[in-house]
Amino acid sequence: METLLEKETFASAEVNHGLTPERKIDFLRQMLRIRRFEQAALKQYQTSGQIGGFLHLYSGQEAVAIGTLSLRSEDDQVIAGYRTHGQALAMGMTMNECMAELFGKATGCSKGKGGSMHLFAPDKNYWGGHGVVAGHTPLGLGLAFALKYKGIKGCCLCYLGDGAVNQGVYQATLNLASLWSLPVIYIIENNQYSMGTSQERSSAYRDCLAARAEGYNIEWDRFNGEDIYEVRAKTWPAIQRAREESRPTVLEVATYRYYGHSVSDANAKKYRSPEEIDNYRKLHDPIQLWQKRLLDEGVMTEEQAAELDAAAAAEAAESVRFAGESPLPDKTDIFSDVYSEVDRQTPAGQTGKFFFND
Amino acid sequence: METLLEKETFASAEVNHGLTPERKIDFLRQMLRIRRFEQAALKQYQTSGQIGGFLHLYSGQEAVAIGTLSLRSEDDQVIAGYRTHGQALAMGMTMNECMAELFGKATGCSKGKGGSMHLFAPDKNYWGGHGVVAGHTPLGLGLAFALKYKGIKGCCLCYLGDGAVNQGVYQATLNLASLWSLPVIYIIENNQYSMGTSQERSSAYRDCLAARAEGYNIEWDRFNGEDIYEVRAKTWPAIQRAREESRPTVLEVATYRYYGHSVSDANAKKYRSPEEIDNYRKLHDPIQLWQKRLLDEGVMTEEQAAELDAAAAAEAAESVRFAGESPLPDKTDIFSDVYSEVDRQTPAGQTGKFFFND
Amino acid sequence: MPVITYRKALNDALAEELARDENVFIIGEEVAQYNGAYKVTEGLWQRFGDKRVLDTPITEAAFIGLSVGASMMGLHPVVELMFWSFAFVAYDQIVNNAGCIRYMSGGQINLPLVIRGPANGGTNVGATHSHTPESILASNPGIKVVCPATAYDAKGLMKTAIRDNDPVFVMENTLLYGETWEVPTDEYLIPLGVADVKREGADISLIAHGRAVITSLKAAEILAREHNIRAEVVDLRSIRPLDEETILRSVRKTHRAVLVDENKPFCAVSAQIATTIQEKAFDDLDAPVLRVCTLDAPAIYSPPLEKIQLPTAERVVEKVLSIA
Amino acid sequence: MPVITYRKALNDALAEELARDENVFIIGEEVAQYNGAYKVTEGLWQRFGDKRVLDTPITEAAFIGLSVGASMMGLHPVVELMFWSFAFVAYDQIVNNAGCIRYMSGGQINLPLVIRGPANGGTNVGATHSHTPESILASNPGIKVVCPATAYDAKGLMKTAIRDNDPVFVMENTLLYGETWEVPTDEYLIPLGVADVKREGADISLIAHGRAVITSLKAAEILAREHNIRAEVVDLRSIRPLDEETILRSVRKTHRAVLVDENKPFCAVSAQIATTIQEKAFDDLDAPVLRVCTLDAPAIYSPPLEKIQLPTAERVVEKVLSIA
Ligand SMILES: Cc1ncc(C[n+]2csc(CCOP(=O)(O)OP(=O)(O)O)c2C)c(N)n1
Ligand SMILES: Cc1ncc(C[n+]2csc(CCOP(=O)(O)OP(=O)(O)O)c2C)c(N)n1
Ligand SMILES: [Mg+2]
Ligand SMILES: [Mg+2]
Repeated sequence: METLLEKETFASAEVNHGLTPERKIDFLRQMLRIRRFEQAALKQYQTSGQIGGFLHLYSGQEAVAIGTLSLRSEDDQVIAGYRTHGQALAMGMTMNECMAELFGKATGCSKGKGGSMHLFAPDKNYWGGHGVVAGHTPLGLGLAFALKYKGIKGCCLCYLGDGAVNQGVYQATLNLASLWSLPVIYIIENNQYSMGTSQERSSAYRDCLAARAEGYNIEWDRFNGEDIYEVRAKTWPAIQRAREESRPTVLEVATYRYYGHSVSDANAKKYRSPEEIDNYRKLHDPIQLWQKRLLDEGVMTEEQAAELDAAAAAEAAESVRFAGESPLPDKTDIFSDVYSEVDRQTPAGQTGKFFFND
Repeated sequence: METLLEKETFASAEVNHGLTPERKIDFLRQMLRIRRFEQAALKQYQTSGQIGGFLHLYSGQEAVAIGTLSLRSEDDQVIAGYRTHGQALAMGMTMNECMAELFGKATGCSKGKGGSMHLFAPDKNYWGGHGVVAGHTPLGLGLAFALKYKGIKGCCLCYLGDGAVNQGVYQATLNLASLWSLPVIYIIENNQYSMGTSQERSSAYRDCLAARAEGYNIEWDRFNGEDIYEVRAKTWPAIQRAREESRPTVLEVATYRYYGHSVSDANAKKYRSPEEIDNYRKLHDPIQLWQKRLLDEGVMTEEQAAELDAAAAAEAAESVRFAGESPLPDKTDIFSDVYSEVDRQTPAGQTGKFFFND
Repeated sequence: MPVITYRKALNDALAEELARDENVFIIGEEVAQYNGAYKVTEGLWQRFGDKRVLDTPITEAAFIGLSVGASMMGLHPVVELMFWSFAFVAYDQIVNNAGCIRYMSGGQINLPLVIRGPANGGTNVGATHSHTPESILASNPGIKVVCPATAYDAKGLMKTAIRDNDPVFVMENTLLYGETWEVPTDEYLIPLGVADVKREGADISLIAHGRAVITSLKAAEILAREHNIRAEVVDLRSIRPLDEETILRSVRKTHRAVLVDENKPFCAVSAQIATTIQEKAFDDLDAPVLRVCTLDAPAIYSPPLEKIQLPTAERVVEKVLSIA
Repeated sequence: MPVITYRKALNDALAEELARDENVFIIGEEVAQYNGAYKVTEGLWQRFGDKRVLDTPITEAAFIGLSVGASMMGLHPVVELMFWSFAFVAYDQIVNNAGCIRYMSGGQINLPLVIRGPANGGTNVGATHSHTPESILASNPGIKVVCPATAYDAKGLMKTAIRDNDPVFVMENTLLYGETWEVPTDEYLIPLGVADVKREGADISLIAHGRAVITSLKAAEILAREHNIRAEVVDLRSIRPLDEETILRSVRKTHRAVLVDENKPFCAVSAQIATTIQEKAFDDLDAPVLRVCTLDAPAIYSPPLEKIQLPTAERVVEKVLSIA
C-alpha cells in the first residue's frame, strides 16, 4: 500500500484542500452520530426486546461512509448491503426514522417493514439496505444505467463487503459495468471478515480483491479507510472517472468492525483475538483519529468535540424515545406496500384478486 | 500470442514427441468421426423430422476436443456444455447411442430423455452435456473435488464457451477452485461468438478472457485450437499442474464453428460474413490441417485418409439407420429415471406418493 | 380485422410502447441485432436504436438486477428472457429484488418492470429449458404474472403490463408464436386480473391459461361434437391478480370443472384454482374438481413422448367424461 | 427417554452419519470453525476435521454446484444453507442440476445429496430471508422435500435423507431449534413419505407440516378444552414423497379438514393437499377444505406484526369453528 509520505499528502490533496473548518467538523459530527446511534441501538437490542432479527453494526468503519459520501453530488445514487446504518445516516436520514425502523414501528423509514438491513430513503438518493449478500450489486449498476440513460452526470456508489466479492452476481455485474461503460463505483469495505471467516479463508486472489477488476478492464484502487482525508483523496478520482468518462471503478478500503458480525454473533471474540480488536480500537479508530487531527489542525477545541459527542448522544437518546413511543403498524398495514397499483387504488389495483388469504 | 517459431516447436514438444503413427492417425479418425456424425445429424435434422429441439454443431472445433482429451488418463473426468457431440465421441461414446439420443429413441445414451445437449456416459467418465450456459462449471469443480476427496490423482476437464465466461456462477467457481486447490481445468472454447454476439460485444477484459483467472490466482494460458500438436503441448502443463499440484488452470483456445449457433440459427450468416466463415474452412480447418501434416510427415497416405473418412461416413450412416429403426421410449418410461429409489424399487422408493398425475 | 401471429402481436405491442414512452427500453440476450432468438423483437433495434434496445451478455442475474435498479429510478425496462427457464439463474434478483423491495422500503419504491419470454414445454429442448414457472413466481405477493393464450390477448396484456407500475411477468409460448388470430389495428389494452370466457357452455367448466386454453378449446369442440357436452372454456389470462369471480361464476353455472394446466401437478396453478373452487363453490359442485396437467416428470426430450407429456385434448375429454 | 433440542437431534444425526460413512461430508457457510450460524453443526469440525466439514465462501451457486458434481461421483454431500432463502442464489443448481440430471442422463447418474437449513418466517429478518420454499421445490419431480416438526422427526428424517440415493431437501425451522422433545438414544430411521398422526381425533383433521404442526397441536388443545371438538393432527413430515393415504384416511374419518401451512397461500403445499382431498374424498367431505396460511404479503419485519402474519392457534381455532 501507500508509503508514509503518500499518507501525509492526502490531507493536502486537491479534494481536501479547500475543505472549510465547518465541513471538517461536520465530518466528525456525522461519524459521532453513527457511533452514538449504534450504541443506543445495541443497548435497546440487548435490553428493550423491541428490536428483532439482525443488527449489523457499522462501528469502526465510519470514515468509509462519511469520507466517500462527503464527495457526492445531488445526482449521485447510493446503495449498500445490510450493514447499512452508516450509509443511511450519512445520506441524511434522521435517527428517528432509522431507530423507529429498528423498533418495527409505523414511523420507521420503511414503516417497520424492512428492519435494520432495509433502511431506504430514495428521496435522498439512498436505495437501501439489502440483506442478500451481493444481491444489490447489479441494482447499483441499474442506478448508474438510469443516470446515463437519462443523460444525468452522476454516479452510483455501491458498497459491499470482502465476503460479498465471491458471489457470482457481483462478478457478472463488473463485466456489464465495463462493457457498457457505466458510472458505478464499487466500494469493497474490507473489514477482513465475513462473519467468522477471514479474508484468507474466503477469497483467492493476487494482490488484492479489487485487483480482480483488471480482468474486466476496470480501474481499481486500494487504500486505508481510517482517515477521512485518505478516503476522500482516493475516492475522488473514481467519482471523476464516473462522472466525466462514465467509467466504473472498484475501490477496496481496509477497515474494521468492532462488534460481532451481528449483535447475536456469539463467536465475535473467537475468530478474532481480543488483542486484534483492541489494537484497532486504540490505534485505528476513525473517529478518534479524525478528532485528533482537527485538534492538531486547530480547527476545533476539545470542548467543541465533547459538545458534538453529547449532541449525538442526545439525538440518539431522543430517537430511542421517539421509536419507543411510536405506534406499531396496524394489522391491515401488512397488505399495503405490496403492489403500487393497489396502494394507489388505481383501476389496475382494483381489478382481480391480489391477496389470497381467503 | 505465440510466435511462429514457437508454433513449429509444438510438434516436437515432449508430449507430442513420442506419439506413434497409429495414435496420430487415430486423432484424424476421431476428428473425422465427429465431422461425419454431425453432417449426418444435420441432414437428418433437416429432412427426417426425427430430431427435435436444438442441434448445436461442433464442426470446426474438433481439434480442441480431440487434442485435449487425447491427454486424459482413465481417472480424469470430463464435463461440457450443450455443444457436446465432439467431447461425447472423443470420450468413446458410440455414434449409435448418440444418434439414437438425437432421435429421441430408447436406445439413446440417455434413453431419449436428454437430446443433443444432454449426452452422458458416466461409465466413461463423461458427465454431460448441459444446456444452461455455465451451469455445469461448478459441477466440474465437484468432480475435481471428489477426485481429491477420494485421493485419486486425476483431474477434471470442463469445457465452456466464450459467452459462458460472463455467467456469475463460473466466476464464483474459479474462486473456490483456487481457494481449495482443486484439480480442475476450465477450457474456454473461444469460437468468437455466443449466438449472434461477438466476443467484443459480450465481454470486457484486458488481454483475454482466460486472463481473468489471475484475479483468482489461477494459472492460465491461451492458444490456437486448430493444430492438435499445439493443443496438446499447451494443455499438458495444465493437466500436470492438476495431477501433481492439485491446482486449477484456465485455458482459452481460439477456434471457430462452421454452422450457426444451432441448426435453427437463421442468422448464421448475418453476424459473421461469408468470407470469415470461408476463410476458416479453407485455411484453418483442423481436420484438413492435421491430414496435411500426417501426409507431410509421411505417417499416412492419401488412400488411408480417404479410407478413414469413408469409414467415418459409413459409421455415421449406420448410426442413422440404427437410430431410425430403434424403438421410441414407452409412455411409462416418462416416469422412470426420475428417482433412483423408485427405479430400484427399494423400500424408500415404494413409500409415499412420488408422482402426482392423479 | 387483420389476422396476425402471436409473435407479431407482441412485436407491435413492444413497438407501440417504445414509441409512446421513452423510458421504456428492451433488454436481453440477442434482442437487438439478432432480432430476438424467437424474433419477437424483430426490427425494434433498427427502429429505436442502441439506447432503447440492448443486447446483453449471457448474464441473466446481472442484467435483470440492472433492470430492477433502473426501474427504481423510473425507467420501464422490458426484459426478454430467451427462455423463462433461465430465470433460475436470476431467481434471487427476480423474487427478492423485483418482488420484495417495494415492501421492504415501506412502499417508497416502485418497480415498473416487465420480464417476458417463452415459458413452456413441448419444443424438445429438455428438462432444464422447459419450465413453466408461473406457479412458483405467482406465489410471491408483490409479483404479477400473465399468460396470454392468443395474439389478441398477447398484445393487450403486454401493453398493459408495460404501463403497470409493478413488476409484471409475461409468460409467452414458443408453440404459439407462429399461430394467428384476429387483432384490431386500433389501440386497445386488456386489464390484468380479468379472465376471458373463450367459449360459453353449460355442462362443465374447462379452466386454463396459456396454451392449455387452446387445448381446452379443442377438447370442447370434441365434447360438443362427439359427446353432446357443452363445455365452457375460461381463460384465466392473468394468474396474479386472478379473476376468481369469473371462475366461480362459471362453476356455479356448470357445477363441474376440469382444470387444464401445463404446469406439473404438484402445487400447480390449477391446485390453487381447485382449492378456491372447492372452498367457495362447495355446494355448487356436483363432482370433484379434476385436473389435466403435464405428466409429472421432468420434460422428456423425445419429441413424440413430449407431445403426450403435455395436456392433450384427448386427455381432457377423457377426464371430462369421467365426471360428466 | 432423553429430552433434547431439535438442534441437538440434528447434530446427532449428522454426527452419526459422518461416523457411519466416510463419503458423507458437510459443507456450507460457517459450518466448521464457527459451528454453524445456528450451531446445528457444533463440534463436528473439531471431531471430523477439515476434510469432512468444510467452510465455504459466500457463494451458494458454486458450492451447491460443487456438491452436485461430487454427488455424481458417489460422495454424499450434506450442504447447509444458512437460510433456505439463500437457495434463490443457487436456484439453477438446485432445480436444474440436482433436480434434472438423473432424468436427462436416462438414469445413469445418482445424486445422493442433502441440502438442509432453516426455511421459515417468524424471526424478523425481513422478506428476503423468510421464504418457505418447500412448495416450489417439491413441485419438481426428481426432488424430495421433508419438513420435520419435532426433534424426534428431525433426527430420524435427517438420517434417512443422508442415506437416500436422491436429492433430499430438509427444511428446518429456527424457531424450533431450541425446543425439546424426547428422542431415543438407540438408532432409528424415519422413512420419507410417511405422515404421522400427532394427535388422534374424530371431529376434524388439522393437516400441517413443520412448525405449523406445533401450531395445530396448540389449536387442537384449545378446541378440545374450550369447544369440545376433537381435532386430529396429521403431520405430513415429508412433502415429496407424500403420504396421501394417511391424509385421506383421516379426512374420511373426520369429514372435515383445515390445513395449516406457513407457506403463503398461492400455490402452497396446502393448495396441493386441498386439491387432493376434494378430488379423492369428495363424497366424504361435509364442508369445504379450509386453510390457514401465512398472511399473503412479503414477510414483514416488525416483530409483533410478523408474529400474527404466521398462522396462529387462534386463527386455526376460528377457522375450525367456521365449519365445525
Ligand atoms: C446469499 C447470502 N448468503 C449468506 C448470507 C448470510 N450472511 C449475511 S452477512 C454475511 C457475511 C458477509 O460478509 P462481508 O461481505 O465481508 O460483509 P461484512 O459483514 O463484513 O460487512 C453472510 C454470510 C446472506 N445474507 N446472503
Ligand atoms: C442461462 C442461459 N442463458 C441463455 C441460454 C441460451 N444460449 C444457449 S447457448 C448460448 C450462447 C453461448 O455461447 P458460448 O458460450 O460462446 O458457446 P458456443 O455456443 O459458442 O459454443 C445462449 C445464449 C442458455 N442456454 N442458458
Ligand atoms: Mg467483511
Ligand atoms: Mg462461443
